[in-house]
Amino acid sequence: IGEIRRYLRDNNSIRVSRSLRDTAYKAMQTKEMLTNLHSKEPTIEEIAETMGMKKEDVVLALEAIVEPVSLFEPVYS
Amino acid sequence: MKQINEMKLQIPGKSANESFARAALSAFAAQLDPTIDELADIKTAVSEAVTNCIVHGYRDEIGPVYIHAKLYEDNTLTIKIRDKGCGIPDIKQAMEPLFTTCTTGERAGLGFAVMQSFMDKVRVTSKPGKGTCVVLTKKLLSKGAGNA
Amino acid sequence: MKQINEMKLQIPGKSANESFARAALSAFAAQLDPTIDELADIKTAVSEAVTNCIVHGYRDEIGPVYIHAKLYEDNTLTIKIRDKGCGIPDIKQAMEPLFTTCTTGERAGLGFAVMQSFMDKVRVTSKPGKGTCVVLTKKLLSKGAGNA
Ligand SMILES: Nc1ncnc2c1ncn2[C@@H]1O[C@H](COP(=O)(O)OP(=O)(O)O)[C@@H](O)[C@H]1O
Ligand SMILES: Nc1ncnc2c1ncn2[C@@H]1O[C@H](COP(=O)(O)OP(=O)(O)O)[C@@H](O)[C@H]1O
Ligand SMILES: [Mg+2]
Ligand SMILES: [Mg+2]
Repeated sequence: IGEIRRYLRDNNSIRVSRSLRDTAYKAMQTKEMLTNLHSKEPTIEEIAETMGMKKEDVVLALEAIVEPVSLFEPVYS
Repeated sequence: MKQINEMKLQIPGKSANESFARAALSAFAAQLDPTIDELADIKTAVSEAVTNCIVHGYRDEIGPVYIHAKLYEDNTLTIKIRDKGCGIPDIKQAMEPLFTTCTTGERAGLGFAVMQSFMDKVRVTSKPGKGTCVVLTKKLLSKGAGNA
Repeated sequence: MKQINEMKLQIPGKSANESFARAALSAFAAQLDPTIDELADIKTAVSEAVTNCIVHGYRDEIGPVYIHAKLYEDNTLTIKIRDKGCGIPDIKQAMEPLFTTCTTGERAGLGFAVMQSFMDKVRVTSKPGKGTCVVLTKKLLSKGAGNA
Protein backbone atom coordinates (compact mmCIF):
# COMPACT_ATOMS: atom_id res chain seq x y z
CA ILE A 1 0.00 0.00 0.00
CA GLY A 2 2.88 2.31 0.79
CA GLU A 3 4.21 1.56 -2.66
CA ILE A 4 0.90 2.45 -4.31
CA ARG A 5 0.48 5.60 -2.30
CA ARG A 6 3.97 6.64 -3.17
CA TYR A 7 3.27 5.92 -6.78
CA LEU A 8 0.13 8.03 -6.70
CA ARG A 9 1.86 10.89 -4.99
CA ASP A 10 4.80 10.78 -7.35
CA ASN A 11 2.40 10.58 -10.20
CA ASN A 12 1.05 14.02 -9.38
CA SER A 13 4.42 15.58 -9.70
CA ILE A 14 5.32 13.93 -12.98
CA ARG A 15 6.50 16.53 -15.38
CA VAL A 16 4.28 17.29 -18.29
CA SER A 17 7.09 16.61 -20.75
CA ARG A 18 7.20 12.96 -19.75
CA SER A 19 3.46 12.50 -19.76
CA LEU A 20 3.21 14.13 -23.20
CA ARG A 21 5.79 11.74 -24.58
CA ASP A 22 3.92 8.76 -23.18
CA THR A 23 0.66 10.02 -24.65
CA ALA A 24 2.27 10.68 -28.02
CA TYR A 25 3.71 7.18 -28.30
CA LYS A 26 0.39 5.69 -27.30
CA ALA A 27 -1.30 7.85 -29.93
CA MET A 28 1.05 6.59 -32.64
CA GLN A 29 0.37 2.98 -31.59
CA THR A 30 -3.35 3.64 -31.62
CA LYS A 31 -3.05 5.17 -35.08
CA GLU A 32 -1.28 2.03 -36.37
CA MET A 33 -3.85 -0.19 -34.76
CA LEU A 34 -6.82 1.70 -36.25
CA THR A 35 -5.16 1.97 -39.64
CA ASN A 36 -4.68 -1.78 -39.78
CA LEU A 37 -8.20 -2.40 -38.58
CA HIS A 38 -9.91 -0.16 -41.14
CA SER A 39 -7.25 0.02 -43.88
CA LYS A 40 -7.58 3.78 -43.65
CA GLU A 41 -5.91 6.46 -41.64
CA PRO A 42 -7.96 7.45 -38.57
CA THR A 43 -8.67 11.07 -37.69
CA ILE A 44 -7.36 12.65 -34.53
CA GLU A 45 -10.83 12.43 -32.99
CA GLU A 46 -11.01 8.68 -33.59
CA ILE A 47 -7.59 8.20 -32.06
CA ALA A 48 -8.47 10.33 -29.02
CA GLU A 49 -11.75 8.51 -28.54
CA THR A 50 -10.05 5.12 -28.66
CA MET A 51 -7.55 6.31 -26.08
CA GLY A 52 -10.27 7.82 -23.90
CA MET A 53 -8.64 11.22 -24.10
CA LYS A 54 -9.46 14.70 -25.29
CA LYS A 55 -8.54 15.56 -28.85
CA GLU A 56 -6.62 18.66 -27.73
CA ASP A 57 -4.48 16.68 -25.32
CA VAL A 58 -3.53 14.17 -27.99
CA VAL A 59 -2.67 16.94 -30.43
CA LEU A 60 -0.45 18.71 -27.92
CA ALA A 61 1.27 15.48 -27.04
CA LEU A 62 2.11 14.87 -30.69
CA GLU A 63 3.98 18.16 -30.70
CA ALA A 64 6.22 16.78 -27.98
CA ILE A 65 7.74 14.12 -30.21
CA VAL A 66 8.22 16.19 -33.33
CA GLU A 67 11.68 15.67 -34.67
CA PRO A 68 13.43 18.90 -35.50
CA VAL A 69 12.29 19.60 -39.01
CA SER A 70 14.83 18.49 -41.55
CA LEU A 71 14.96 20.77 -44.52
CA PHE A 72 15.93 17.91 -46.79
CA GLU A 73 13.73 14.99 -45.88
CA PRO A 74 10.23 16.26 -46.52
CA VAL A 75 10.73 16.90 -50.21
CA TYR A 76 12.77 13.93 -51.25
CA SER A 77 11.58 11.11 -49.03
CA MET B 1 -17.23 30.51 -48.35
CA LYS B 2 -18.49 30.81 -44.81
CA GLN B 3 -15.88 31.22 -42.11
CA ILE B 4 -16.56 29.12 -39.04
CA ASN B 5 -13.74 30.14 -36.75
CA GLU B 6 -10.55 32.13 -36.58
CA MET B 7 -7.69 33.01 -34.26
CA LYS B 8 -5.03 35.66 -34.14
CA LEU B 9 -1.74 35.02 -32.45
CA GLN B 10 1.22 37.29 -31.83
CA ILE B 11 4.55 36.01 -30.56
CA PRO B 12 8.10 37.33 -30.34
CA GLY B 13 10.18 35.86 -33.14
CA LYS B 14 12.47 33.66 -31.11
CA SER B 15 13.17 30.07 -31.94
CA ALA B 16 11.41 28.70 -28.84
CA ASN B 17 8.19 30.02 -30.34
CA GLU B 18 8.51 28.00 -33.49
CA SER B 19 7.36 24.94 -31.61
CA PHE B 20 4.73 26.91 -29.71
CA ALA B 21 3.30 28.29 -32.96
CA ARG B 22 3.18 24.78 -34.37
CA ALA B 23 1.37 23.48 -31.30
CA ALA B 24 -1.13 26.35 -31.29
CA LEU B 25 -1.87 25.87 -34.97
CA SER B 26 -2.36 22.15 -34.60
CA ALA B 27 -4.72 22.71 -31.70
CA PHE B 28 -6.65 25.11 -33.93
CA ALA B 29 -6.62 22.79 -36.95
CA ALA B 30 -7.76 19.92 -34.74
CA GLN B 31 -11.26 21.40 -34.91
CA LEU B 32 -11.49 20.05 -38.46
CA ASP B 33 -10.64 16.58 -37.17
CA PRO B 34 -7.64 15.94 -39.43
CA THR B 35 -5.47 12.84 -39.57
CA ILE B 36 -2.05 12.84 -37.92
CA ASP B 37 -0.47 13.06 -41.38
CA GLU B 38 -2.49 16.12 -42.32
CA LEU B 39 -1.56 17.72 -39.01
CA ALA B 40 2.09 16.94 -39.63
CA ASP B 41 1.91 18.62 -43.07
CA ILE B 42 0.41 21.75 -41.55
CA LYS B 43 2.93 21.83 -38.73
CA THR B 44 5.87 21.44 -41.09
CA ALA B 45 4.66 24.25 -43.34
CA VAL B 46 4.01 26.53 -40.36
CA SER B 47 7.47 25.77 -39.00
CA GLU B 48 9.11 26.78 -42.26
CA ALA B 49 7.16 30.02 -42.49
CA VAL B 50 7.74 31.01 -38.86
CA THR B 51 11.42 30.09 -39.08
CA ASN B 52 11.74 32.32 -42.13
CA CYS B 53 10.29 35.28 -40.20
CA ILE B 54 12.76 34.67 -37.39
CA VAL B 55 15.96 33.93 -39.28
CA HIS B 56 15.48 35.97 -42.45
CA GLY B 57 12.89 38.61 -41.63
CA TYR B 58 14.42 39.75 -38.36
CA ARG B 59 17.90 38.24 -38.65
CA ASP B 60 19.73 39.45 -35.51
CA GLU B 61 16.85 41.23 -33.81
CA ILE B 62 13.71 39.80 -32.28
CA GLY B 63 10.50 41.18 -33.75
CA PRO B 64 6.83 40.20 -33.61
CA VAL B 65 5.42 37.36 -35.69
CA TYR B 66 1.69 37.59 -36.46
CA ILE B 67 -0.37 34.54 -37.24
CA HIS B 68 -3.97 34.67 -38.39
CA ALA B 69 -5.69 31.37 -39.01
CA LYS B 70 -9.18 30.83 -40.38
CA LEU B 71 -11.38 27.79 -40.76
CA TYR B 72 -14.06 27.60 -43.43
CA GLU B 73 -17.18 25.52 -43.71
CA ASP B 74 -15.76 23.43 -46.56
CA ASN B 75 -12.88 22.19 -44.36
CA THR B 76 -10.41 24.73 -45.75
CA LEU B 77 -7.80 26.14 -43.40
CA THR B 78 -5.88 29.31 -44.19
CA ILE B 79 -2.90 30.47 -42.14
CA LYS B 80 -1.40 33.90 -42.62
CA ILE B 81 2.09 34.33 -41.16
CA ARG B 82 3.50 37.82 -41.18
CA ASP B 83 6.59 39.68 -40.01
CA LYS B 84 7.68 43.30 -40.04
CA GLY B 85 11.23 42.42 -40.98
CA CYS B 86 13.51 43.19 -43.90
CA GLY B 87 11.21 41.94 -46.65
CA ILE B 88 12.05 40.02 -49.84
CA PRO B 89 13.29 42.01 -52.86
CA ASP B 90 12.54 39.28 -55.46
CA ILE B 91 9.79 36.89 -54.39
CA LYS B 92 9.92 34.73 -57.52
CA GLN B 93 13.60 34.08 -57.02
CA ALA B 94 13.18 33.50 -53.26
CA MET B 95 10.63 30.79 -53.93
CA GLU B 96 12.86 28.85 -56.31
CA PRO B 97 13.97 25.58 -54.77
CA LEU B 98 17.52 25.75 -53.43
CA PHE B 99 17.61 29.55 -53.50
CA THR B 100 18.84 30.88 -50.18
CA THR B 101 20.48 34.07 -48.96
CA CYS B 102 21.93 32.15 -46.06
CA THR B 103 25.69 31.97 -46.43
CA THR B 104 26.54 29.70 -43.52
CA GLY B 105 25.31 26.58 -45.27
CA GLU B 106 22.78 25.99 -42.49
CA ARG B 107 19.71 26.50 -44.70
CA ALA B 108 18.95 24.48 -47.78
CA GLY B 109 16.73 26.98 -49.59
CA LEU B 110 13.85 24.51 -49.53
CA GLY B 111 11.48 26.24 -47.10
CA PHE B 112 9.09 27.54 -49.74
CA ALA B 113 9.30 24.27 -51.68
CA VAL B 114 8.32 22.41 -48.52
CA MET B 115 5.38 24.76 -47.89
CA GLN B 116 4.24 24.31 -51.48
CA SER B 117 4.41 20.56 -51.39
CA PHE B 118 2.62 20.23 -48.05
CA MET B 119 -0.11 22.82 -48.57
CA ASP B 120 -2.52 23.39 -51.45
CA LYS B 121 -1.59 27.01 -51.96
CA VAL B 122 1.21 29.34 -50.85
CA ARG B 123 0.88 33.06 -51.50
CA VAL B 124 3.73 35.40 -50.64
CA THR B 125 3.66 39.17 -50.53
CA SER B 126 6.49 41.34 -49.32
CA LYS B 127 7.81 44.87 -49.21
CA PRO B 128 11.51 45.43 -48.70
CA GLY B 129 11.99 47.26 -45.41
CA LYS B 130 8.36 46.64 -44.41
CA GLY B 131 7.98 42.90 -43.99
CA THR B 132 6.71 39.67 -45.47
CA CYS B 133 3.39 37.87 -45.45
CA VAL B 134 2.84 34.21 -46.33
CA VAL B 135 -0.65 32.76 -46.69
CA LEU B 136 -0.87 28.98 -46.55
CA THR B 137 -4.09 27.25 -47.63
CA LYS B 138 -5.04 23.63 -47.22
CA LYS B 139 -8.29 21.80 -47.65
CA LEU B 140 -8.54 18.87 -45.30
CA LEU B 141 -9.94 15.72 -46.80
CA SER B 142 -9.97 13.40 -43.84
CA LYS B 143 -13.17 11.54 -43.34
CA GLY B 144 -11.63 9.14 -40.87
CA ALA B 145 -11.39 5.40 -40.74
CA GLY B 146 -14.58 4.66 -38.86
CA ASN B 147 -16.93 6.65 -41.07
CA ALA B 148 -15.48 5.70 -44.44
CA MET C 1 11.43 40.24 -12.93
CA LYS C 2 12.74 39.40 -16.36
CA GLN C 3 10.19 38.26 -18.90
CA ILE C 4 11.35 35.33 -21.00
CA ASN C 5 8.44 34.88 -23.36
CA GLU C 6 4.93 36.04 -24.11
CA MET C 7 2.04 35.46 -26.47
CA LYS C 8 -1.07 37.33 -27.46
CA LEU C 9 -4.10 35.48 -28.68
CA GLN C 10 -7.43 36.77 -29.97
CA ILE C 11 -10.40 34.50 -30.56
CA PRO C 12 -14.13 34.94 -31.09
CA GLY C 13 -15.99 34.22 -27.87
CA LYS C 14 -17.75 31.06 -28.88
CA SER C 15 -17.77 27.94 -26.79
CA ALA C 16 -15.67 25.92 -29.26
CA ASN C 17 -12.83 28.27 -28.45
CA GLU C 18 -12.88 27.52 -24.77
CA SER C 19 -11.09 24.25 -25.40
CA PHE C 20 -8.83 25.86 -27.98
CA ALA C 21 -7.82 28.59 -25.53
CA ARG C 22 -7.09 25.91 -22.94
CA ALA C 23 -4.93 24.00 -25.42
CA ALA C 24 -3.04 27.10 -26.55
CA LEU C 25 -2.31 28.09 -22.97
CA SER C 26 -1.14 24.58 -22.11
CA ALA C 27 1.21 24.63 -25.06
CA PHE C 28 2.54 27.97 -23.84
CA ALA C 29 2.86 26.89 -20.20
CA ALA C 30 4.45 23.61 -21.27
CA GLN C 31 7.63 25.59 -21.99
CA LEU C 32 8.20 25.69 -18.23
CA ASP C 33 7.68 21.92 -18.07
CA PRO C 34 5.20 22.10 -15.19
CA THR C 35 3.87 19.08 -13.34
CA ILE C 36 0.67 17.48 -14.58
CA ASP C 37 -1.19 18.93 -11.60
CA GLU C 38 0.07 22.43 -12.21
CA LEU C 39 -0.95 22.29 -15.84
CA ALA C 40 -4.39 20.98 -14.91
CA ASP C 41 -4.80 23.90 -12.47
CA ILE C 42 -3.90 26.41 -15.16
CA LYS C 43 -6.23 24.85 -17.70
CA THR C 44 -9.13 24.85 -15.26
CA ALA C 45 -8.61 28.49 -14.28
CA VAL C 46 -8.30 29.57 -17.91
CA SER C 47 -11.48 27.70 -18.78
CA GLU C 48 -13.41 29.48 -16.06
CA ALA C 49 -12.17 32.91 -17.12
CA VAL C 50 -12.80 32.36 -20.83
CA THR C 51 -16.22 30.89 -20.15
CA ASN C 52 -17.09 33.97 -18.12
CA CYS C 53 -16.21 36.23 -21.05
CA ILE C 54 -18.40 34.17 -23.35
CA VAL C 55 -21.45 33.56 -21.19
CA HIS C 56 -21.50 36.67 -19.00
CA GLY C 57 -19.46 39.30 -20.85
CA TYR C 58 -21.08 38.81 -24.24
CA ARG C 59 -24.18 36.86 -23.28
CA ASP C 60 -26.12 36.45 -26.57
CA GLU C 61 -23.60 38.02 -28.93
CA ILE C 62 -20.18 36.81 -29.96
CA GLY C 63 -17.35 39.22 -29.23
CA PRO C 64 -13.57 38.99 -29.14
CA VAL C 65 -11.69 37.44 -26.23
CA TYR C 66 -8.10 38.65 -25.75
CA ILE C 67 -5.51 36.54 -23.98
CA HIS C 68 -2.06 37.78 -23.11
CA ALA C 69 0.26 35.33 -21.37
CA LYS C 70 3.74 35.99 -20.07
CA LEU C 71 6.47 33.78 -18.69
CA TYR C 72 9.05 35.14 -16.26
CA GLU C 73 12.51 33.96 -15.38
CA ASP C 74 11.45 32.87 -11.90
CA ASN C 75 8.92 30.39 -13.35
CA THR C 76 5.97 32.73 -12.86
CA LEU C 77 3.21 32.64 -15.44
CA THR C 78 0.67 35.44 -15.82
CA ILE C 79 -2.40 35.17 -18.01
CA LYS C 80 -4.55 38.17 -18.79
CA ILE C 81 -8.02 37.35 -20.15
CA ARG C 82 -10.09 40.25 -21.36
CA ASP C 83 -13.45 40.90 -23.01
CA LYS C 84 -15.22 43.99 -24.27
CA GLY C 85 -18.56 42.85 -22.93
CA CYS C 86 -21.06 44.16 -20.41
CA GLY C 87 -18.66 44.49 -17.47
CA ILE C 88 -19.22 43.77 -13.79
CA PRO C 89 -20.94 46.43 -11.65
CA ASP C 90 -19.75 45.07 -8.28
CA ILE C 91 -16.54 43.05 -8.49
CA LYS C 92 -16.34 42.21 -4.80
CA GLN C 93 -19.83 40.72 -4.87
CA ALA C 94 -19.16 38.89 -8.16
CA MET C 95 -16.12 37.18 -6.64
CA GLU C 96 -18.01 35.87 -3.62
CA PRO C 97 -18.38 32.10 -3.77
CA LEU C 98 -21.85 31.04 -4.94
CA PHE C 99 -22.71 34.49 -6.28
CA THR C 100 -24.04 34.25 -9.80
CA THR C 101 -26.24 36.36 -12.04
CA CYS C 102 -27.18 33.25 -13.97
CA THR C 103 -30.85 32.49 -13.40
CA THR C 104 -31.14 29.18 -15.22
CA GLY C 105 -29.38 27.24 -12.49
CA GLU C 106 -26.68 26.18 -14.95
CA ARG C 107 -23.86 28.06 -13.22
CA ALA C 108 -22.79 27.51 -9.64
CA GLY C 109 -21.20 30.88 -8.98
CA LEU C 110 -17.89 29.18 -8.26
CA GLY C 111 -15.82 30.33 -11.23
CA PHE C 112 -13.85 32.99 -9.38
CA ALA C 113 -13.47 30.72 -6.35
CA VAL C 114 -11.98 28.03 -8.60
CA MET C 115 -9.59 30.51 -10.19
CA GLN C 116 -8.52 31.70 -6.75
CA SER C 117 -7.91 28.25 -5.39
CA PHE C 118 -5.99 27.02 -8.46
CA MET C 119 -3.86 30.09 -9.08
CA ASP C 120 -1.70 32.16 -6.72
CA LYS C 121 -3.35 35.44 -7.57
CA VAL C 122 -6.51 36.59 -9.35
CA ARG C 123 -6.94 40.25 -10.15
CA VAL C 124 -10.18 41.51 -11.67
CA THR C 125 -10.84 44.90 -13.18
CA SER C 126 -14.03 45.87 -14.98
CA LYS C 127 -16.01 48.79 -16.33
CA PRO C 128 -19.75 48.36 -16.86
CA GLY C 129 -20.45 48.69 -20.56
CA LYS C 130 -16.74 48.48 -21.43
CA GLY C 131 -15.59 45.01 -20.45
CA THR C 132 -13.75 42.88 -17.94
CA CYS C 133 -10.16 41.89 -17.42
CA VAL C 134 -8.92 39.01 -15.28
CA VAL C 135 -5.23 38.50 -14.54
CA LEU C 136 -4.24 35.07 -13.30
CA THR C 137 -0.79 34.53 -11.79
CA LYS C 138 0.88 31.30 -10.83
CA LYS C 139 4.41 30.49 -9.85
CA LEU C 140 5.35 27.01 -10.96
CA LEU C 141 7.50 24.69 -8.89
CA SER C 142 10.86 24.84 -10.47
CA LYS C 143 12.22 21.65 -11.93
CA GLY C 144 13.36 19.19 -9.37
CA ALA C 145 11.87 21.14 -6.46
CA GLY C 146 8.88 19.04 -5.50
CA ASN C 147 10.14 16.05 -7.36
CA ALA C 148 12.82 14.41 -5.27
N1 LIG D 1 10.09 36.23 -43.91
C1 LIG D 1 11.12 36.49 -44.71
N2 LIG D 1 11.76 37.68 -44.67
C2 LIG D 1 12.82 37.96 -45.47
N3 LIG D 1 13.30 37.08 -46.38
C3 LIG D 1 12.73 35.87 -46.49
C4 LIG D 1 11.62 35.51 -45.67
N4 LIG D 1 11.26 34.25 -46.00
C5 LIG D 1 12.08 33.85 -46.98
N5 LIG D 1 12.98 34.82 -47.28
C6 LIG D 1 14.04 34.74 -48.31
O1 LIG D 1 13.74 33.67 -49.18
C7 LIG D 1 14.84 32.74 -49.21
C8 LIG D 1 14.33 31.34 -49.43
O2 LIG D 1 13.57 30.91 -48.31
P1 LIG D 1 13.41 29.36 -48.03
O3 LIG D 1 12.88 28.70 -49.27
O4 LIG D 1 12.66 29.15 -46.78
O5 LIG D 1 14.93 28.85 -47.87
P2 LIG D 1 15.94 29.08 -46.65
O6 LIG D 1 15.15 29.55 -45.46
O7 LIG D 1 16.53 27.72 -46.45
O8 LIG D 1 16.93 30.10 -47.10
C9 LIG D 1 15.59 32.97 -47.92
O9 LIG D 1 16.94 32.58 -48.00
C10 LIG D 1 15.42 34.48 -47.72
O10 LIG D 1 16.35 35.19 -48.51
N1 LIG E 1 -16.33 38.48 -17.99
C1 LIG E 1 -17.44 38.82 -17.28
N2 LIG E 1 -18.28 39.77 -17.75
C2 LIG E 1 -19.39 40.10 -17.05
N3 LIG E 1 -19.74 39.55 -15.87
C3 LIG E 1 -18.94 38.61 -15.35
C4 LIG E 1 -17.76 38.19 -16.03
N4 LIG E 1 -17.15 37.24 -15.27
C5 LIG E 1 -17.93 37.08 -14.18
N5 LIG E 1 -19.01 37.89 -14.20
C6 LIG E 1 -20.06 38.01 -13.16
O1 LIG E 1 -19.57 37.41 -11.98
C7 LIG E 1 -20.46 36.37 -11.55
C8 LIG E 1 -19.70 35.27 -10.86
O2 LIG E 1 -18.84 34.61 -11.77
P1 LIG E 1 -18.38 33.12 -11.44
O3 LIG E 1 -17.75 33.10 -10.09
O4 LIG E 1 -17.54 32.62 -12.58
O5 LIG E 1 -19.73 32.31 -11.35
P2 LIG E 1 -20.73 31.87 -12.54
O6 LIG E 1 -20.02 32.00 -13.85
O7 LIG E 1 -21.05 30.44 -12.21
O8 LIG E 1 -21.92 32.77 -12.46
C9 LIG E 1 -21.20 35.95 -12.81
O9 LIG E 1 -22.45 35.35 -12.53
C10 LIG E 1 -21.32 37.28 -13.55
O10 LIG E 1 -22.40 38.04 -13.05
MG1 LIG F 1 13.44 28.83 -44.76
MG1 LIG G 1 -18.14 31.42 -14.31
